[in-house]
Amino acid sequence: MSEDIIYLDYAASTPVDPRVYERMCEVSQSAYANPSSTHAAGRLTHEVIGRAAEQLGGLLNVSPETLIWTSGATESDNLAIAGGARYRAHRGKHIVTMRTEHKAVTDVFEMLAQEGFDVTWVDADSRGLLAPDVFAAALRDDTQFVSIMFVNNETGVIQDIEALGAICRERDILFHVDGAQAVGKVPIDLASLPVDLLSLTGHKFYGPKGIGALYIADRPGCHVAPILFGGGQQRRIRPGTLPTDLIAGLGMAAEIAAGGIDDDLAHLSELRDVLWNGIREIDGISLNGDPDGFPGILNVSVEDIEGESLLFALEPICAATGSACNSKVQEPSYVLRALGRTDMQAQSAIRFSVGRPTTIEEVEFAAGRYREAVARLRQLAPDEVA
Amino acid sequence: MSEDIIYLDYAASTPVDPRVYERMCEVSQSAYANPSSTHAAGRLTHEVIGRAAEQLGGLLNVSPETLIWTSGATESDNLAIAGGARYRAHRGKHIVTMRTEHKAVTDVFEMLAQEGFDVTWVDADSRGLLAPDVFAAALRDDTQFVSIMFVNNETGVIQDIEALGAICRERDILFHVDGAQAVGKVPIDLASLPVDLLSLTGHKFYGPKGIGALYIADRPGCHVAPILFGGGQQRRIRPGTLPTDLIAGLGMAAEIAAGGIDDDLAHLSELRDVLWNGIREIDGISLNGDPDGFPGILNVSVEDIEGESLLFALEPICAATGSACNSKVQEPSYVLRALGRTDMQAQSAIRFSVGRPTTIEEVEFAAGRYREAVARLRQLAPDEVA
Amino acid sequence: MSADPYSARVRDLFAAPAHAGDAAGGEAVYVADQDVRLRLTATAADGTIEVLRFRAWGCPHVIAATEAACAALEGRPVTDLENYTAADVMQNLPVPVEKTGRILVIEDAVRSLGQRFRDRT
Amino acid sequence: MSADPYSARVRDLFAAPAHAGDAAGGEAVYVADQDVRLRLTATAADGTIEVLRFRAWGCPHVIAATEAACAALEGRPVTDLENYTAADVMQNLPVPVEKTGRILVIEDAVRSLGQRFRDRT
Ligand SMILES: Cc1ncc(COP(=O)(O)O)c(C=O)c1O
Ligand SMILES: Cc1ncc(COP(=O)(O)O)c(C=O)c1O
Repeated sequence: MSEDIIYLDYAASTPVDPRVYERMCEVSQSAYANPSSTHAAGRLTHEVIGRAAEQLGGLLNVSPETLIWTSGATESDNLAIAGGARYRAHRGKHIVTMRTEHKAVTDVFEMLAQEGFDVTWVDADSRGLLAPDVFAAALRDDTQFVSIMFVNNETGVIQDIEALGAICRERDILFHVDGAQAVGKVPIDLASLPVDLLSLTGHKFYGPKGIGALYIADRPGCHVAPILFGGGQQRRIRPGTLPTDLIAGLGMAAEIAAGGIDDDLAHLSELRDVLWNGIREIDGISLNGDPDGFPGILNVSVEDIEGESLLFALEPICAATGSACNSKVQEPSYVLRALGRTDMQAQSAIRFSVGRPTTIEEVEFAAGRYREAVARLRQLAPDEVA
Repeated sequence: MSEDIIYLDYAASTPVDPRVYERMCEVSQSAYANPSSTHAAGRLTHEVIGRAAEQLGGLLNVSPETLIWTSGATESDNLAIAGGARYRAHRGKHIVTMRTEHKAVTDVFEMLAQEGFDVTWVDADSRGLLAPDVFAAALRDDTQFVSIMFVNNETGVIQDIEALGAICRERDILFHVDGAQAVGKVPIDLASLPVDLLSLTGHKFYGPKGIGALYIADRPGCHVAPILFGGGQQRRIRPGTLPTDLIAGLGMAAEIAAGGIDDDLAHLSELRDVLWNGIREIDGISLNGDPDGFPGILNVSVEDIEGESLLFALEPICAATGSACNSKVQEPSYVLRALGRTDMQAQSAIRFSVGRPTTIEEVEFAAGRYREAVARLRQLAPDEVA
Repeated sequence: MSADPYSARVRDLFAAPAHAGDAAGGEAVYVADQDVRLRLTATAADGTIEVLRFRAWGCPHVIAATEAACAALEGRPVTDLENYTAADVMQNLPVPVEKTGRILVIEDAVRSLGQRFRDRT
Repeated sequence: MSADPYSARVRDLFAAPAHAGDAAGGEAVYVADQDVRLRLTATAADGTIEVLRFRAWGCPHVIAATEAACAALEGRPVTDLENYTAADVMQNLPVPVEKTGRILVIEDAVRSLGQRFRDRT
């Protein structure tokens, strides 16, 4: 990336770790055969994939056989939710999620609602947390499927997956967790966590883009109906030629993460503290989310500042607005509105997200640039009533 | 790949061209931001993708805006077929394809049949060709969707896409072509071909695995309903963070192919001739497919030889059996049976597929090894009746 | 996906809006609509706009377009204010179509400033 | 996906089946079932199998397993033939479960060969 950019958007995507990269190079030169082929070249490829499954299984503490490769968390979420809810539909059609989930979750629920499922959207508190009793109260006899994300992509809030999952287990409800922002970044032990389905994507933790996985617990009643159809690959759950080098890269990213989560977290916490301390005195500033959330994300709103101009004035810093990045006219983030922020607060939200390569100097620079930008835009603005 | 392997399975997958590889390296180091982000880093990524779309558009002679990125031909086929048939369902639910299509096509048709669509499977002649009049006779007033592949993956047979497409255009039927084995290998000019939807995948023409595209013609009534739901990427047709480096690699593979299709075809033809001339004298041998088909594929059956042992005896040659590579007990190829081969003929079928890096020495060696293997297995076998 | 939504001209105008501020003692208008809040102040002499200044709350295109409008109108007859159109802005400054509504707010503000001058005379 | 379906032992037995061929003038059986065609011939003396040979049409595991069976039975009492079980084969030779049916064809052939010898005495 060009020298004069300061990248603080690691929650959107991360660069590939050089070791991941090296592994992918190695594999793409040597193991290019189709892993479905029984000949020697195919078997070599098959072994490479087996090793990657072990690496990812190691990170999550699960058996490699529980992992299905996909093109990313969007596909994993779709497969888990559409596939899981449909698989259980004969038992009941009530399904539960939250408004603060990623679009790759909420849009699938909207689609299922059209298909005849009955959706309950449970509310978060003002920090974005789902209280277990609030959650339990939303469940019904015909509830068969629940999806709650691990780490929120806008605010970094971490849900109490253990408590929520325990409630689901008790009632034999299929429990899906969107782990896109969590895997490789916070410790996750699926051998002890009551999670049935977990989505992940490589490019959020220094792995390649275009590859993800869905963990499917090996327990009775825990299955998904496929959403793509074709060859018999991956036990007919997900067809298509497996992209060996991407899978090897994801495996390597998992292995690297497994060895460094604590150090990573300490580094991110320090960065977030420096950044927050550098801007917290600004008049009208407020933190979106939970101070105890994932430290890689700092989401702040500030009174009476237009968000797009703020982001623009922050250049060369690359951060994200709180709003959905895909709409052309920036809309206030639906996630922040769900947390009770006003439209005005929500539209000014900036998500800074730091990563392994981020330095203290970069966040200090960012804090200074943020202070200047706010001051300049405030000076430029008319008084509320002229 | 290990030195002592002779890879003759280019129709299953190809190695990445070094220039593709270089482009991907470059991009993955510099353009790792999420292309949906509006900041400088995101814009750089966005440009990289734009260039790739132009390269692929150049190969197919279409505007870059007509291309949707997917995870491969399997997903493109699913999106085109499920998405296209559903989009047109209000006009009619009769859809048409062939038994000789890839599983990524036939399995989607089977699924649609379950969903209430009325499927007609049109028959090929003994070479695998679909005669335009046979095709036209299968169409009805309520036919809305047709899928016919360009180059057959098992036999190399090339359908008359122009004639079949013209019949569809006349009746305003959505016409999908699975181009997985054709794109980058035979000339395709979509500006003049009457094709509405075309699937392709990078790894079949020296591009990366895990990336493909769907061409959607820009004409009235030609749309697909999405099959994955999530962020608003790619005009809501296909969500998910775009894998910039894979897309750049696919673009480069397209550019390289565009410049060399004629040379490639000449090279492949020579290889196929040497291989076929080296084995055609064997007793009971027969060619599956059309001598005028795509020269990268040579599919042969031989009387009274067990296919799995034949393939095994061919080692270190890596070729494919005619059968679906995913079933554990090898089943005779459904494609070859559809062409009227007996089970015995079909089960002995071997698909040799040659590629850009294949040498004359390799195919000469393969011919010799094939002759030996057949002789040895015949010697080992009991007479028909002991 | 996002192409660069900001042209070089938008960048320049946003970075250094020479006409930001207030024209002391001048006529003033304030409009607030469409995610835009805009205050224009101007002084005129002999039917000519002498000083035209703005304060704006809005997206980069709004700030840039307002700056461009002020720069273009200073030194022009005050009657030009009432005839000012959004098309004038967008001709010299690429503004995404979905922001056309915001540019119309600028047009409104400039025109009502013109009205003020007329009412005064 | 495909792990290597062929163990080193299967490879060796398939590559050089020492017992391929015919035991001239011996007892012979032929079975054809389950994608397997198998002919066994054997000579015996004093109740002991002297020469045991096979011809096979089948997958690599069938060829390897038949070779292994012949090698194991030569020099054994002919009565062992009738007691031969597929389990004996599969113990020393990993055969994918889905091919068990084929291995049972070998068991059948060996047992009927044993029967032949008994019928003769
Ligand atoms: C929480 C969450 N879920 C799902 C996704 C989708 O991931 P991908 O774009 O890799 O498919 C993302 C990131 O975009 C995310 O942050
Ligand atoms: C004709 C055809 N269609 C579709 C596919 C599926 O492509 P992919 O596995 O890249 O999704 C293939 C190859 O596997 C193919 O040969």
